[in-house]
Amino acid sequence: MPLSVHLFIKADTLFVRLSGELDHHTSFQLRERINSLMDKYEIRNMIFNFKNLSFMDSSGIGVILGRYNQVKRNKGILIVCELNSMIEKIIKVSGLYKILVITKDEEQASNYLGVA
Amino acid sequence: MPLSVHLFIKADTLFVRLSGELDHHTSFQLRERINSLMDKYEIRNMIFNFKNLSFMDSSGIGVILGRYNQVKRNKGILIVCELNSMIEKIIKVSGLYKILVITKDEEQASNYLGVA
Amino acid sequence: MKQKRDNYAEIIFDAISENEAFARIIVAGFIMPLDPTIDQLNELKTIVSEAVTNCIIHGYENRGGKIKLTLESYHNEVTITVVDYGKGIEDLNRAKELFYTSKPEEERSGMGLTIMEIFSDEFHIHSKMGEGTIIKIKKNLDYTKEKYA
Amino acid sequence: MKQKRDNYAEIIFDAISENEAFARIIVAGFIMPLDPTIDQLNELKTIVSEAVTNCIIHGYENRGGKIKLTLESYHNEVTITVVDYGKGIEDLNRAKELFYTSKPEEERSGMGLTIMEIFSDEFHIHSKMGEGTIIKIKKNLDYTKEKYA
Ligand SMILES: Nc1ncnc2c1ncn2[C@@H]1O[C@H](COP(=O)(O)OP(=O)(O)O)[C@@H](O)[C@H]1O
Ligand SMILES: Nc1ncnc2c1ncn2[C@@H]1O[C@H](COP(=O)(O)OP(=O)(O)O)[C@@H](O)[C@H]1O
Repeated sequence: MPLSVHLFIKADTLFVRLSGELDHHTSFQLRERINSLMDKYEIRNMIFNFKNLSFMDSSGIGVILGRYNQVKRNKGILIVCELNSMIEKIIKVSGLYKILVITKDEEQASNYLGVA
Repeated sequence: MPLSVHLFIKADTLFVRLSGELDHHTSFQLRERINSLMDKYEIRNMIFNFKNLSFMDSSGIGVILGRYNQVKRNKGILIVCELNSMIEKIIKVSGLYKILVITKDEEQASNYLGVA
Repeated sequence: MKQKRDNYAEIIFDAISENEAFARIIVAGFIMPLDPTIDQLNELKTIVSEAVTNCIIHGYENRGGKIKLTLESYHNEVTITVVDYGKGIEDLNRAKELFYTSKPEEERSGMGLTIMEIFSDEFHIHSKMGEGTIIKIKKNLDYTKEKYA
Repeated sequence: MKQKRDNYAEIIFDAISENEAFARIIVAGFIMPLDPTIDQLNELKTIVSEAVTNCIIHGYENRGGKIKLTLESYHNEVTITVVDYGKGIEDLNRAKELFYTSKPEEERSGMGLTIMEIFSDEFHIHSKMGEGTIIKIKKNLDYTKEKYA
Protein backbone atom coordinates (compact mmCIF):
# COMPACT_ATOMS: atom_id res chain seq x y z
CA MET A 1 0.00 0.00 0.00
CA PRO A 2 1.48 3.36 -0.96
CA LEU A 3 1.52 6.43 1.27
CA SER A 4 -1.04 9.14 0.83
CA VAL A 5 -0.29 12.55 2.31
CA HIS A 6 -2.90 15.17 3.06
CA LEU A 7 -1.50 18.59 4.05
CA PHE A 8 -3.18 21.80 5.14
CA ILE A 9 -2.20 24.93 7.03
CA LYS A 10 -4.15 26.67 9.81
CA ALA A 11 -2.60 29.83 11.25
CA ASP A 12 1.12 28.98 11.47
CA THR A 13 0.59 25.24 11.91
CA LEU A 14 1.00 22.56 9.23
CA PHE A 15 -1.33 19.59 9.57
CA VAL A 16 0.06 16.35 8.10
CA ARG A 17 -2.45 13.53 7.75
CA LEU A 18 -0.92 10.26 6.62
CA SER A 19 -2.55 7.10 5.37
CA GLY A 20 -0.98 3.92 4.05
CA GLU A 21 2.60 2.91 4.74
CA LEU A 22 5.54 5.12 5.66
CA ASP A 23 8.88 3.49 4.84
CA HIS A 24 12.14 4.54 3.17
CA HIS A 25 10.52 4.43 -0.28
CA THR A 26 7.53 6.60 0.59
CA SER A 27 9.45 8.94 2.91
CA PHE A 28 10.87 10.92 -0.05
CA GLN A 29 7.46 12.06 -1.20
CA LEU A 30 6.49 13.12 2.33
CA ARG A 31 9.73 15.07 2.86
CA GLU A 32 9.49 16.84 -0.49
CA ARG A 33 5.88 17.84 -0.06
CA ILE A 34 6.42 19.22 3.42
CA ASN A 35 9.60 21.04 2.41
CA SER A 36 7.96 22.72 -0.58
CA LEU A 37 5.25 24.11 1.73
CA MET A 38 7.86 25.23 4.26
CA ASP A 39 9.53 27.21 1.47
CA LYS A 40 6.33 29.01 0.54
CA TYR A 41 4.57 29.62 3.84
CA GLU A 42 5.47 30.73 7.35
CA ILE A 43 5.15 27.46 9.22
CA ARG A 44 6.02 27.29 12.88
CA ASN A 45 4.40 24.13 14.20
CA MET A 46 3.48 20.75 12.76
CA ILE A 47 0.84 18.22 13.72
CA PHE A 48 1.30 14.70 12.35
CA ASN A 49 -1.87 12.61 12.36
CA PHE A 50 -1.13 8.85 12.12
CA LYS A 51 -4.75 7.70 12.36
CA ASN A 52 -4.78 5.92 9.00
CA LEU A 53 -1.12 5.01 8.91
CA SER A 54 -0.98 1.22 8.84
CA PHE A 55 2.80 0.83 8.82
CA MET A 56 5.85 2.83 9.85
CA ASP A 57 9.45 1.75 10.36
CA SER A 58 12.61 3.58 11.40
CA SER A 59 12.73 5.47 8.09
CA GLY A 60 9.55 7.17 9.28
CA ILE A 61 11.27 8.11 12.53
CA GLY A 62 14.05 9.64 10.43
CA VAL A 63 11.62 11.90 8.55
CA ILE A 64 9.88 12.99 11.73
CA LEU A 65 13.19 13.76 13.42
CA GLY A 66 14.23 15.76 10.36
CA ARG A 67 11.00 17.82 10.50
CA TYR A 68 11.45 18.23 14.26
CA ASN A 69 14.88 19.77 13.66
CA GLN A 70 13.41 22.20 11.11
CA VAL A 71 10.56 23.22 13.39
CA LYS A 72 12.88 23.63 16.35
CA ARG A 73 14.96 26.16 14.42
CA ASN A 74 11.88 28.42 14.29
CA LYS A 75 11.17 27.67 17.96
CA GLY A 76 8.07 25.77 16.88
CA ILE A 77 6.52 22.61 18.27
CA LEU A 78 6.02 19.24 16.59
CA ILE A 79 3.08 17.13 17.75
CA VAL A 80 2.24 13.57 16.75
CA CYS A 81 -1.19 12.08 17.42
CA GLU A 82 -3.38 9.04 16.84
CA LEU A 83 -0.60 6.49 17.40
CA ASN A 84 -1.59 2.85 17.13
CA SER A 85 0.13 0.33 19.39
CA MET A 86 2.73 -0.63 16.77
CA ILE A 87 3.76 2.95 15.98
CA GLU A 88 3.82 3.65 19.70
CA LYS A 89 6.36 0.83 20.16
CA ILE A 90 8.65 2.27 17.48
CA ILE A 91 8.34 5.76 18.93
CA LYS A 92 9.21 4.37 22.35
CA VAL A 93 12.40 2.74 21.06
CA SER A 94 13.36 5.97 19.29
CA GLY A 95 13.08 8.07 22.43
CA LEU A 96 11.04 10.55 20.34
CA TYR A 97 8.45 10.79 23.10
CA LYS A 98 11.03 12.69 25.13
CA ILE A 99 11.35 15.53 22.62
CA LEU A 100 7.99 15.57 20.81
CA VAL A 101 4.55 16.33 22.12
CA ILE A 102 2.21 13.35 21.80
CA THR A 103 -1.55 13.85 21.97
CA LYS A 104 -4.57 11.66 21.49
CA ASP A 105 -5.99 13.40 18.43
CA GLU A 106 -5.82 16.54 16.28
CA GLU A 107 -8.25 18.38 18.53
CA GLN A 108 -6.04 17.96 21.58
CA ALA A 109 -3.02 18.91 19.47
CA SER A 110 -4.75 22.08 18.23
CA ASN A 111 -5.78 22.99 21.76
CA TYR A 112 -2.23 22.51 22.91
CA LEU A 113 -0.99 25.00 20.30
CA GLY A 114 -3.98 27.30 20.62
CA VAL A 115 -4.90 27.04 16.92
CA ALA A 116 -8.28 25.47 17.55
CA MET B 1 -7.12 -15.21 2.99
CA PRO B 2 -8.58 -18.57 3.95
CA LEU B 3 -12.03 -19.80 3.01
CA SER B 4 -14.87 -19.59 5.45
CA VAL B 5 -17.91 -21.75 4.84
CA HIS B 6 -21.33 -21.11 6.30
CA LEU B 7 -23.86 -23.90 5.76
CA PHE B 8 -27.53 -24.23 6.64
CA ILE B 9 -30.48 -26.30 5.49
CA LYS B 10 -34.01 -25.08 4.75
CA ALA B 11 -36.54 -27.70 3.69
CA ASP B 12 -34.53 -29.97 1.33
CA THR B 13 -32.13 -27.23 0.20
CA LEU B 14 -28.56 -26.71 1.40
CA PHE B 15 -27.41 -23.09 1.48
CA VAL B 16 -23.65 -22.64 1.04
CA ARG B 17 -22.33 -19.18 1.83
CA LEU B 18 -18.66 -18.73 1.01
CA SER B 19 -16.29 -15.98 1.98
CA GLY B 20 -12.57 -15.64 1.34
CA GLU B 21 -10.75 -17.58 -1.35
CA LEU B 22 -11.71 -20.86 -2.99
CA ASP B 23 -8.74 -22.65 -4.52
CA HIS B 24 -7.38 -26.21 -4.56
CA HIS B 25 -6.14 -25.87 -0.96
CA THR B 26 -9.42 -24.64 0.49
CA SER B 27 -11.63 -26.83 -1.71
CA PHE B 28 -11.03 -29.90 0.50
CA GLN B 29 -12.65 -28.31 3.51
CA LEU B 30 -15.67 -27.23 1.46
CA ARG B 31 -16.13 -30.67 -0.09
CA GLU B 32 -15.81 -32.46 3.24
CA ARG B 33 -18.24 -30.21 5.04
CA ILE B 34 -20.87 -30.46 2.34
CA ASN B 35 -20.45 -34.24 2.04
CA SER B 36 -20.82 -34.80 5.76
CA LEU B 37 -24.15 -32.93 5.70
CA MET B 38 -25.29 -34.87 2.63
CA ASP B 39 -24.65 -38.09 4.59
CA LYS B 40 -26.82 -36.98 7.51
CA TYR B 41 -29.68 -35.08 5.91
CA GLU B 42 -31.98 -35.43 2.93
CA ILE B 43 -30.60 -32.75 0.64
CA ARG B 44 -32.04 -32.27 -2.83
CA ASN B 45 -30.97 -28.82 -3.94
CA MET B 46 -28.03 -26.53 -3.25
CA ILE B 47 -27.68 -22.76 -3.38
CA PHE B 48 -24.12 -21.42 -3.50
CA ASN B 49 -23.80 -17.78 -2.46
CA PHE B 50 -20.53 -16.19 -3.71
CA LYS B 51 -21.24 -12.72 -2.36
CA ASN B 52 -18.14 -12.56 -0.13
CA LEU B 53 -15.95 -14.83 -2.20
CA SER B 54 -13.00 -12.72 -3.29
CA PHE B 55 -11.20 -15.36 -5.34
CA MET B 56 -12.04 -18.57 -7.19
CA ASP B 57 -10.06 -20.50 -9.76
CA SER B 58 -10.73 -23.70 -11.72
CA SER B 59 -10.38 -25.83 -8.58
CA GLY B 60 -13.56 -24.08 -7.42
CA ILE B 61 -15.27 -25.03 -10.67
CA GLY B 62 -14.23 -28.62 -9.97
CA VAL B 63 -15.93 -28.65 -6.56
CA ILE B 64 -19.09 -27.09 -7.92
CA LEU B 65 -19.23 -29.58 -10.78
CA GLY B 66 -18.74 -32.39 -8.28
CA ARG B 67 -21.65 -31.13 -6.15
CA TYR B 68 -23.74 -30.67 -9.30
CA ASN B 69 -23.23 -34.33 -10.15
CA GLN B 70 -24.33 -35.36 -6.63
CA VAL B 71 -27.41 -33.17 -6.73
CA LYS B 72 -28.34 -34.37 -10.21
CA ARG B 73 -28.41 -37.97 -8.99
CA ASN B 74 -31.27 -36.99 -6.65
CA LYS B 75 -32.91 -35.01 -9.46
CA GLY B 76 -32.16 -31.82 -7.55
CA ILE B 77 -31.09 -28.39 -8.76
CA LEU B 78 -27.87 -26.49 -8.10
CA ILE B 79 -28.05 -22.70 -8.10
CA VAL B 80 -25.17 -20.23 -7.86
CA CYS B 81 -25.76 -16.59 -7.05
CA GLU B 82 -24.02 -13.28 -6.31
CA LEU B 83 -21.28 -13.72 -8.92
CA ASN B 84 -18.79 -10.89 -9.21
CA SER B 85 -17.35 -10.09 -12.62
CA MET B 86 -14.24 -12.22 -12.12
CA ILE B 87 -16.14 -15.32 -11.00
CA GLU B 88 -18.58 -14.76 -13.84
CA LYS B 89 -15.67 -14.88 -16.32
CA ILE B 90 -14.46 -18.20 -14.94
CA ILE B 91 -17.97 -19.63 -14.97
CA LYS B 92 -18.34 -18.52 -18.58
CA VAL B 93 -15.18 -20.33 -19.65
CA SER B 94 -16.32 -23.45 -17.80
CA GLY B 95 -19.63 -23.58 -19.59
CA LEU B 96 -21.24 -24.11 -16.17
CA TYR B 97 -23.89 -21.52 -16.99
CA LYS B 98 -25.36 -24.04 -19.42
CA ILE B 99 -26.08 -26.66 -16.76
CA LEU B 100 -26.50 -24.65 -13.56
CA VAL B 101 -29.13 -22.12 -12.62
CA ILE B 102 -27.63 -18.68 -11.99
CA THR B 103 -29.60 -16.09 -10.04
CA LYS B 104 -28.89 -12.62 -8.71
CA ASP B 105 -29.18 -13.43 -5.00
CA GLU B 106 -30.37 -16.01 -2.47
CA GLU B 107 -33.89 -14.64 -2.52
CA GLN B 108 -34.28 -15.20 -6.24
CA ALA B 109 -32.71 -18.63 -5.83
CA SER B 110 -35.15 -19.54 -3.03
CA ASN B 111 -38.08 -18.31 -5.09
CA TYR B 112 -36.90 -20.42 -7.99
CA LEU B 113 -36.94 -23.53 -5.81
CA GLY B 114 -40.02 -22.53 -3.88
CA VAL B 115 -38.27 -22.75 -0.48
CA ALA B 116 -38.78 -19.07 0.33
CA MET C 1 3.40 10.33 -12.87
CA LYS C 2 6.84 8.97 -12.11
CA GLN C 3 8.21 6.46 -14.61
CA LYS C 4 7.86 2.99 -13.18
CA ARG C 5 11.07 1.13 -12.63
CA ASP C 6 11.67 -2.28 -14.16
CA ASN C 7 11.71 -4.98 -11.56
CA TYR C 8 12.67 -8.61 -11.11
CA ALA C 9 11.96 -11.24 -8.49
CA GLU C 10 12.32 -14.99 -8.33
CA ILE C 11 10.81 -17.13 -5.62
CA ILE C 12 11.48 -20.76 -4.84
CA PHE C 13 9.00 -22.39 -2.48
CA ASP C 14 7.67 -25.74 -1.31
CA ALA C 15 5.03 -27.45 -3.45
CA ILE C 16 2.39 -27.57 -0.71
CA SER C 17 -1.14 -26.36 -1.23
CA GLU C 18 -0.85 -23.63 1.43
CA ASN C 19 1.48 -21.88 -1.01
CA GLU C 20 -1.20 -21.42 -3.67
CA ALA C 21 -2.47 -18.42 -1.70
CA PHE C 22 1.12 -17.35 -0.97
CA ALA C 23 1.92 -17.29 -4.70
CA ARG C 24 -1.14 -15.13 -5.38
CA ILE C 25 -0.08 -12.69 -2.67
CA ILE C 26 3.41 -12.50 -4.17
CA VAL C 27 2.08 -11.68 -7.63
CA ALA C 28 -0.28 -9.07 -6.26
CA GLY C 29 2.55 -7.47 -4.26
CA PHE C 30 4.86 -7.45 -7.25
CA ILE C 31 2.49 -5.78 -9.70
CA MET C 32 1.00 -3.29 -7.21
CA PRO C 33 3.53 -0.52 -8.09
CA LEU C 34 2.42 -0.86 -11.74
CA ASP C 35 -1.12 0.32 -10.90
CA PRO C 36 -2.96 -2.62 -12.48
CA THR C 37 -6.71 -2.56 -12.95
CA ILE C 38 -8.67 -4.87 -10.64
CA ASP C 39 -9.34 -7.17 -13.59
CA GLN C 40 -5.66 -7.37 -14.54
CA LEU C 41 -4.76 -8.08 -10.93
CA ASN C 42 -7.34 -10.84 -10.64
CA GLU C 43 -6.38 -12.39 -13.94
CA LEU C 44 -2.71 -12.58 -12.99
CA LYS C 45 -3.58 -14.03 -9.58
CA THR C 46 -5.75 -16.64 -11.29
CA ILE C 47 -3.04 -17.57 -13.80
CA VAL C 48 -0.47 -18.08 -11.05
CA SER C 49 -2.92 -19.95 -8.87
CA GLU C 50 -3.70 -22.39 -11.70
CA ALA C 51 -0.04 -22.89 -12.58
CA VAL C 52 1.10 -23.46 -8.99
CA THR C 53 -1.78 -25.85 -8.31
CA ASN C 54 -0.77 -27.87 -11.36
CA CYS C 55 2.84 -28.16 -10.15
CA ILE C 56 1.61 -29.43 -6.78
CA ILE C 57 -0.96 -31.98 -7.90
CA HIS C 58 0.26 -32.98 -11.38
CA GLY C 59 3.99 -32.18 -11.48
CA TYR C 60 4.71 -33.59 -8.02
CA GLU C 61 1.51 -35.64 -7.56
CA ASN C 62 1.09 -34.23 -4.02
CA ARG C 63 4.39 -35.65 -2.87
CA GLY C 64 6.09 -32.27 -2.60
CA GLY C 65 9.04 -30.64 -4.32
CA LYS C 66 10.15 -27.14 -5.23
CA ILE C 67 8.37 -24.59 -7.38
CA LYS C 68 10.11 -21.62 -8.94
CA LEU C 69 8.11 -18.50 -9.72
CA THR C 70 9.79 -15.70 -11.69
CA LEU C 71 8.30 -12.23 -12.04
CA GLU C 72 9.62 -9.54 -14.36
CA SER C 73 8.23 -6.15 -15.25
CA TYR C 74 9.57 -4.20 -18.18
CA HIS C 75 7.76 -0.92 -18.85
CA ASN C 76 4.15 -2.00 -18.69
CA GLU C 77 4.64 -5.66 -19.52
CA VAL C 78 4.75 -8.39 -16.90
CA THR C 79 6.36 -11.76 -17.63
CA ILE C 80 5.70 -14.64 -15.26
CA THR C 81 7.19 -18.11 -15.32
CA VAL C 82 6.19 -21.03 -13.11
CA VAL C 83 8.52 -24.03 -13.09
CA ASP C 84 8.38 -27.45 -11.50
CA TYR C 85 10.94 -30.26 -11.64
CA GLY C 86 8.33 -33.01 -11.55
CA LYS C 87 6.99 -35.67 -13.87
CA GLY C 88 6.33 -33.56 -16.96
CA ILE C 89 3.47 -33.73 -19.46
CA GLU C 90 3.34 -36.55 -21.98
CA ASP C 91 0.94 -35.13 -24.55
CA LEU C 92 0.91 -31.33 -24.52
CA ASN C 93 -1.84 -30.97 -27.10
CA ARG C 94 -4.18 -33.16 -25.14
CA ALA C 95 -3.26 -31.39 -21.89
CA LYS C 96 -4.23 -28.05 -23.38
CA GLU C 97 -7.68 -29.22 -24.44
CA LEU C 98 -10.50 -27.57 -22.52
CA PHE C 99 -11.87 -30.02 -19.90
CA TYR C 100 -9.12 -32.58 -20.35
CA THR C 101 -7.78 -33.71 -16.99
CA SER C 102 -5.70 -36.71 -16.00
CA LYS C 103 -7.22 -36.59 -12.51
CA PRO C 104 -11.03 -36.59 -12.84
CA GLU C 105 -11.20 -38.62 -9.61
CA GLU C 106 -9.86 -35.55 -7.77
CA GLU C 107 -12.64 -33.40 -9.21
CA ARG C 108 -10.28 -31.46 -11.45
CA SER C 109 -12.12 -29.48 -14.09
CA GLY C 110 -9.46 -29.58 -16.81
CA MET C 111 -9.72 -25.82 -17.26
CA GLY C 112 -6.43 -24.62 -15.77
CA LEU C 113 -4.32 -24.36 -18.91
CA THR C 114 -7.19 -22.81 -20.87
CA ILE C 115 -7.72 -20.14 -18.23
CA MET C 116 -4.01 -19.30 -18.19
CA GLU C 117 -4.11 -18.89 -21.96
CA ILE C 118 -7.27 -16.75 -22.00
CA PHE C 119 -6.13 -14.43 -19.21
CA SER C 120 -2.68 -13.76 -20.68
CA ASP C 121 -1.47 -11.98 -23.81
CA GLU C 122 1.16 -14.61 -24.51
CA PHE C 123 1.19 -18.17 -23.21
CA HIS C 124 3.96 -20.75 -23.57
CA ILE C 125 4.28 -24.19 -22.09
CA HIS C 126 7.31 -26.38 -22.25
CA SER C 127 7.59 -29.79 -20.65
CA LYS C 128 9.85 -32.81 -20.66
CA MET C 129 8.93 -36.19 -19.19
CA GLY C 130 10.79 -36.80 -15.94
CA GLU C 131 12.28 -33.29 -15.89
CA GLY C 132 9.40 -30.95 -15.30
CA THR C 133 7.22 -28.25 -16.77
CA ILE C 134 7.66 -24.54 -17.49
CA ILE C 135 4.74 -22.17 -17.95
CA LYS C 136 5.55 -18.70 -19.23
CA ILE C 137 3.02 -15.94 -19.72
CA LYS C 138 3.18 -12.27 -20.64
CA LYS C 139 0.59 -9.68 -19.91
CA ASN C 140 0.51 -6.05 -20.92
CA LEU C 141 -0.94 -3.80 -18.25
CA ASP C 142 -1.98 -0.92 -20.52
CA TYR C 143 -5.52 0.14 -19.78
CA THR C 144 -6.59 0.37 -23.39
CA LYS C 145 -5.82 -3.22 -24.25
CA GLU C 146 -8.75 -5.46 -23.44
CA LYS C 147 -8.57 -8.88 -24.98
CA TYR C 148 -12.17 -9.92 -24.46
CA ALA C 149 -15.45 -8.40 -23.38
CA MET D 1 -6.91 -27.52 14.48
CA LYS D 2 -4.89 -29.12 11.75
CA GLN D 3 -1.15 -29.36 12.38
CA LYS D 4 0.57 -26.62 10.41
CA ARG D 5 2.97 -27.80 7.76
CA ASP D 6 6.59 -26.70 7.75
CA ASN D 7 7.31 -24.40 4.87
CA TYR D 8 10.20 -22.86 2.99
CA ALA D 9 10.55 -20.03 0.51
CA GLU D 10 13.45 -18.04 -0.87
CA ILE D 11 13.05 -14.88 -2.87
CA ILE D 12 15.66 -13.01 -4.87
CA PHE D 13 14.68 -9.52 -5.93
CA ASP D 14 16.08 -6.20 -7.12
CA ALA D 15 17.44 -3.79 -4.52
CA ILE D 16 15.05 -0.95 -5.38
CA SER D 17 12.99 0.85 -2.80
CA GLU D 18 9.66 -0.23 -4.33
CA ASN D 19 10.54 -3.71 -3.08
CA GLU D 20 10.49 -2.71 0.59
CA ALA D 21 6.70 -2.95 0.50
CA PHE D 22 6.94 -6.10 -1.66
CA ALA D 23 9.16 -7.79 0.96
CA ARG D 24 6.65 -6.94 3.70
CA ILE D 25 3.82 -8.42 1.65
CA ILE D 26 5.85 -11.60 1.11
CA VAL D 27 6.49 -12.05 4.82
CA ALA D 28 2.86 -11.42 5.66
CA GLY D 29 1.75 -13.94 3.03
CA PHE D 30 4.21 -16.55 4.25
CA ILE D 31 3.28 -16.42 7.92
CA MET D 32 -0.49 -16.07 7.39
CA PRO D 33 -1.12 -19.86 7.57
CA LEU D 34 0.60 -19.84 10.99
CA ASP D 35 -2.13 -17.63 12.47
CA PRO D 36 0.17 -14.94 13.90
CA THR D 37 -1.15 -12.26 16.23
CA ILE D 38 -1.37 -8.76 14.73
CA ASP D 39 1.63 -7.73 16.81
CA GLN D 40 3.73 -10.67 15.62
CA LEU D 41 2.76 -9.92 12.03
CA ASN D 42 3.66 -6.26 12.35
CA GLU D 43 6.94 -7.00 14.10
CA LEU D 44 8.04 -9.40 11.37
CA LYS D 45 7.02 -6.93 8.68
CA THR D 46 9.02 -4.23 10.43
CA ILE D 47 12.12 -6.43 10.80
CA VAL D 48 12.10 -7.30 7.10
CA SER D 49 11.40 -3.73 6.09
CA GLU D 50 14.41 -2.50 8.10
CA ALA D 51 16.70 -5.21 6.77
CA VAL D 52 15.73 -4.75 3.12
CA THR D 53 16.03 -0.96 3.39
CA ASN D 54 19.55 -1.39 4.77
CA CYS D 55 20.57 -3.61 1.84
CA ILE D 56 19.30 -0.98 -0.61
CA ILE D 57 20.80 2.15 0.92
CA HIS D 58 23.84 0.84 2.81
CA GLY D 59 24.76 -2.47 1.19
CA TYR D 60 24.33 -1.23 -2.37
CA GLU D 61 24.36 2.54 -1.67
CA ASN D 62 21.29 3.03 -3.90
CA ARG D 63 23.09 1.68 -6.96
CA GLY D 64 21.05 -1.51 -7.11
CA GLY D 65 21.90 -5.19 -6.79
CA LYS D 66 20.17 -8.36 -5.66
CA ILE D 67 18.64 -9.12 -2.27
CA LYS D 68 17.88 -12.63 -1.08
CA LEU D 69 15.14 -13.18 1.47
CA THR D 70 14.72 -16.64 2.96
CA LEU D 71 11.69 -17.68 5.00
CA GLU D 72 11.38 -20.91 6.95
CA SER D 73 8.73 -22.12 9.33
CA TYR D 74 9.29 -25.10 11.55
CA HIS D 75 6.45 -25.86 13.95
CA ASN D 76 5.74 -22.44 15.39
CA GLU D 77 9.13 -20.89 14.77
CA VAL D 78 9.89 -18.62 11.84
CA THR D 79 13.46 -18.06 10.63
CA ILE D 80 14.13 -15.19 8.27
CA THR D 81 17.39 -14.28 6.56
CA VAL D 82 18.05 -11.19 4.48
CA VAL D 83 21.24 -11.18 2.42
CA ASP D 84 22.94 -8.60 0.24
CA TYR D 85 26.17 -8.92 -1.75
CA GLY D 86 27.16 -5.29 -1.23
CA LYS D 87 29.83 -3.37 0.58
CA GLY D 88 29.60 -4.97 4.01
CA ILE D 89 29.88 -3.43 7.48
CA GLU D 90 33.27 -2.36 8.80
CA ASP D 91 32.55 -2.11 12.50
CA LEU D 92 29.66 -4.32 13.56
CA ASN D 93 29.64 -3.18 17.16
CA ARG D 94 29.34 0.44 16.21
CA ALA D 95 26.68 -0.37 13.57
CA LYS D 96 24.54 -2.05 16.22
CA GLU D 97 24.61 0.96 18.55
CA LEU D 98 21.22 2.63 18.91
CA PHE D 99 21.17 5.87 16.84
CA TYR D 100 24.46 5.16 15.05
CA THR D 101 24.10 5.76 11.32
CA SER D 102 26.70 6.26 8.59
CA LYS D 103 24.18 8.31 6.60
CA PRO D 104 22.84 11.10 8.86
CA GLU D 105 22.62 13.34 5.76
CA GLU D 106 19.88 11.05 4.44
CA GLU D 107 17.89 11.48 7.65
CA ARG D 108 18.51 7.91 8.76
CA SER D 109 17.67 7.38 12.41
CA GLY D 110 20.21 4.68 13.20
CA MET D 111 17.48 2.52 14.74
CA GLY D 112 17.12 -0.25 12.18
CA LEU D 113 19.38 -2.89 13.69
CA THR D 114 18.09 -2.18 17.20
CA ILE D 115 14.48 -2.60 16.08
CA MET D 116 15.31 -5.90 14.36
CA GLU D 117 16.90 -7.13 17.57
CA ILE D 118 14.05 -6.01 19.85
CA PHE D 119 11.31 -7.46 17.65
CA SER D 120 12.94 -10.87 17.24
CA ASP D 121 13.70 -13.73 19.65
CA GLU D 122 17.11 -14.37 18.11
CA PHE D 123 19.13 -11.92 16.04
CA HIS D 124 22.38 -12.61 14.18
CA ILE D 125 24.34 -10.40 11.85
CA HIS D 126 27.29 -11.45 9.79
CA SER D 127 29.16 -9.19 7.40
CA LYS D 128 32.34 -9.11 5.38
CA MET D 129 33.75 -6.01 3.73
CA GLY D 130 33.28 -6.15 -0.03
CA GLU D 131 31.21 -9.34 0.14
CA GLY D 132 27.97 -8.37 1.82
CA THR D 133 25.81 -8.73 4.88
CA ILE D 134 23.57 -11.45 6.27
CA ILE D 135 20.87 -10.77 8.83
CA LYS D 136 19.21 -13.80 10.42
CA ILE D 137 16.37 -13.64 12.90
CA LYS D 138 14.14 -16.18 14.58
CA LYS D 139 10.76 -15.55 16.06
CA ASN D 140 8.52 -17.91 17.94
CA LEU D 141 4.85 -17.40 17.18
CA ASP D 142 3.46 -18.95 20.36
CA TYR D 143 0.87 -16.70 21.89
CA THR D 144 2.12 -17.04 25.43
CA LYS D 145 5.61 -15.78 24.72
CA GLU D 146 5.76 -12.01 24.94
CA LYS D 147 9.21 -10.59 25.14
CA TYR D 148 8.29 -7.09 26.26
CA ALA D 149 5.30 -5.15 27.52
N1 LIG E 1 2.85 -28.91 -14.09
C1 LIG E 1 2.33 -30.04 -14.63
N2 LIG E 1 2.99 -31.22 -14.54
C2 LIG E 1 2.47 -32.36 -15.07
N3 LIG E 1 1.29 -32.40 -15.72
C3 LIG E 1 0.58 -31.26 -15.85
C4 LIG E 1 1.06 -30.02 -15.32
N4 LIG E 1 0.14 -29.06 -15.63
C5 LIG E 1 -0.84 -29.68 -16.30
N5 LIG E 1 -0.60 -31.00 -16.46
C6 LIG E 1 -1.42 -32.00 -17.17
O1 LIG E 1 -2.33 -31.29 -18.00
C7 LIG E 1 -3.68 -31.62 -17.64
C8 LIG E 1 -4.59 -30.43 -17.84
O2 LIG E 1 -4.24 -29.38 -16.94
P1 LIG E 1 -5.32 -28.28 -16.55
O3 LIG E 1 -5.91 -27.72 -17.80
O4 LIG E 1 -4.68 -27.29 -15.65
O5 LIG E 1 -6.48 -29.07 -15.80
P2 LIG E 1 -6.55 -29.79 -14.36
O6 LIG E 1 -5.49 -29.24 -13.47
O7 LIG E 1 -7.92 -29.47 -13.88
O8 LIG E 1 -6.34 -31.26 -14.59
C9 LIG E 1 -3.60 -32.10 -16.21
O9 LIG E 1 -4.69 -32.93 -15.86
C10 LIG E 1 -2.26 -32.84 -16.22
O10 LIG E 1 -2.37 -34.13 -16.74
N1 LIG F 1 23.20 -4.28 4.79
C1 LIG F 1 24.12 -3.37 5.19
N2 LIG F 1 25.23 -3.14 4.44
C2 LIG F 1 26.17 -2.23 4.81
N3 LIG F 1 26.06 -1.50 5.94
C3 LIG F 1 24.98 -1.68 6.74
C4 LIG F 1 23.97 -2.61 6.41
N4 LIG F 1 23.03 -2.57 7.40
C5 LIG F 1 23.46 -1.67 8.29
N5 LIG F 1 24.64 -1.12 7.92
C6 LIG F 1 25.41 -0.09 8.64
O1 LIG F 1 24.95 -0.06 9.98
C7 LIG F 1 24.49 1.25 10.30
C8 LIG F 1 23.32 1.17 11.28
O2 LIG F 1 22.20 0.56 10.66
P1 LIG F 1 20.75 0.84 11.21
O3 LIG F 1 20.74 0.61 12.68
O4 LIG F 1 19.79 0.03 10.42
O5 LIG F 1 20.52 2.40 10.98
P2 LIG F 1 20.27 3.27 9.66
O6 LIG F 1 19.80 2.38 8.54
O7 LIG F 1 19.22 4.25 10.07
O8 LIG F 1 21.59 3.93 9.33
C9 LIG F 1 24.14 1.88 8.98
O9 LIG F 1 24.15 3.29 9.03
C10 LIG F 1 25.22 1.30 8.06
O10 LIG F 1 26.42 2.00 8.20
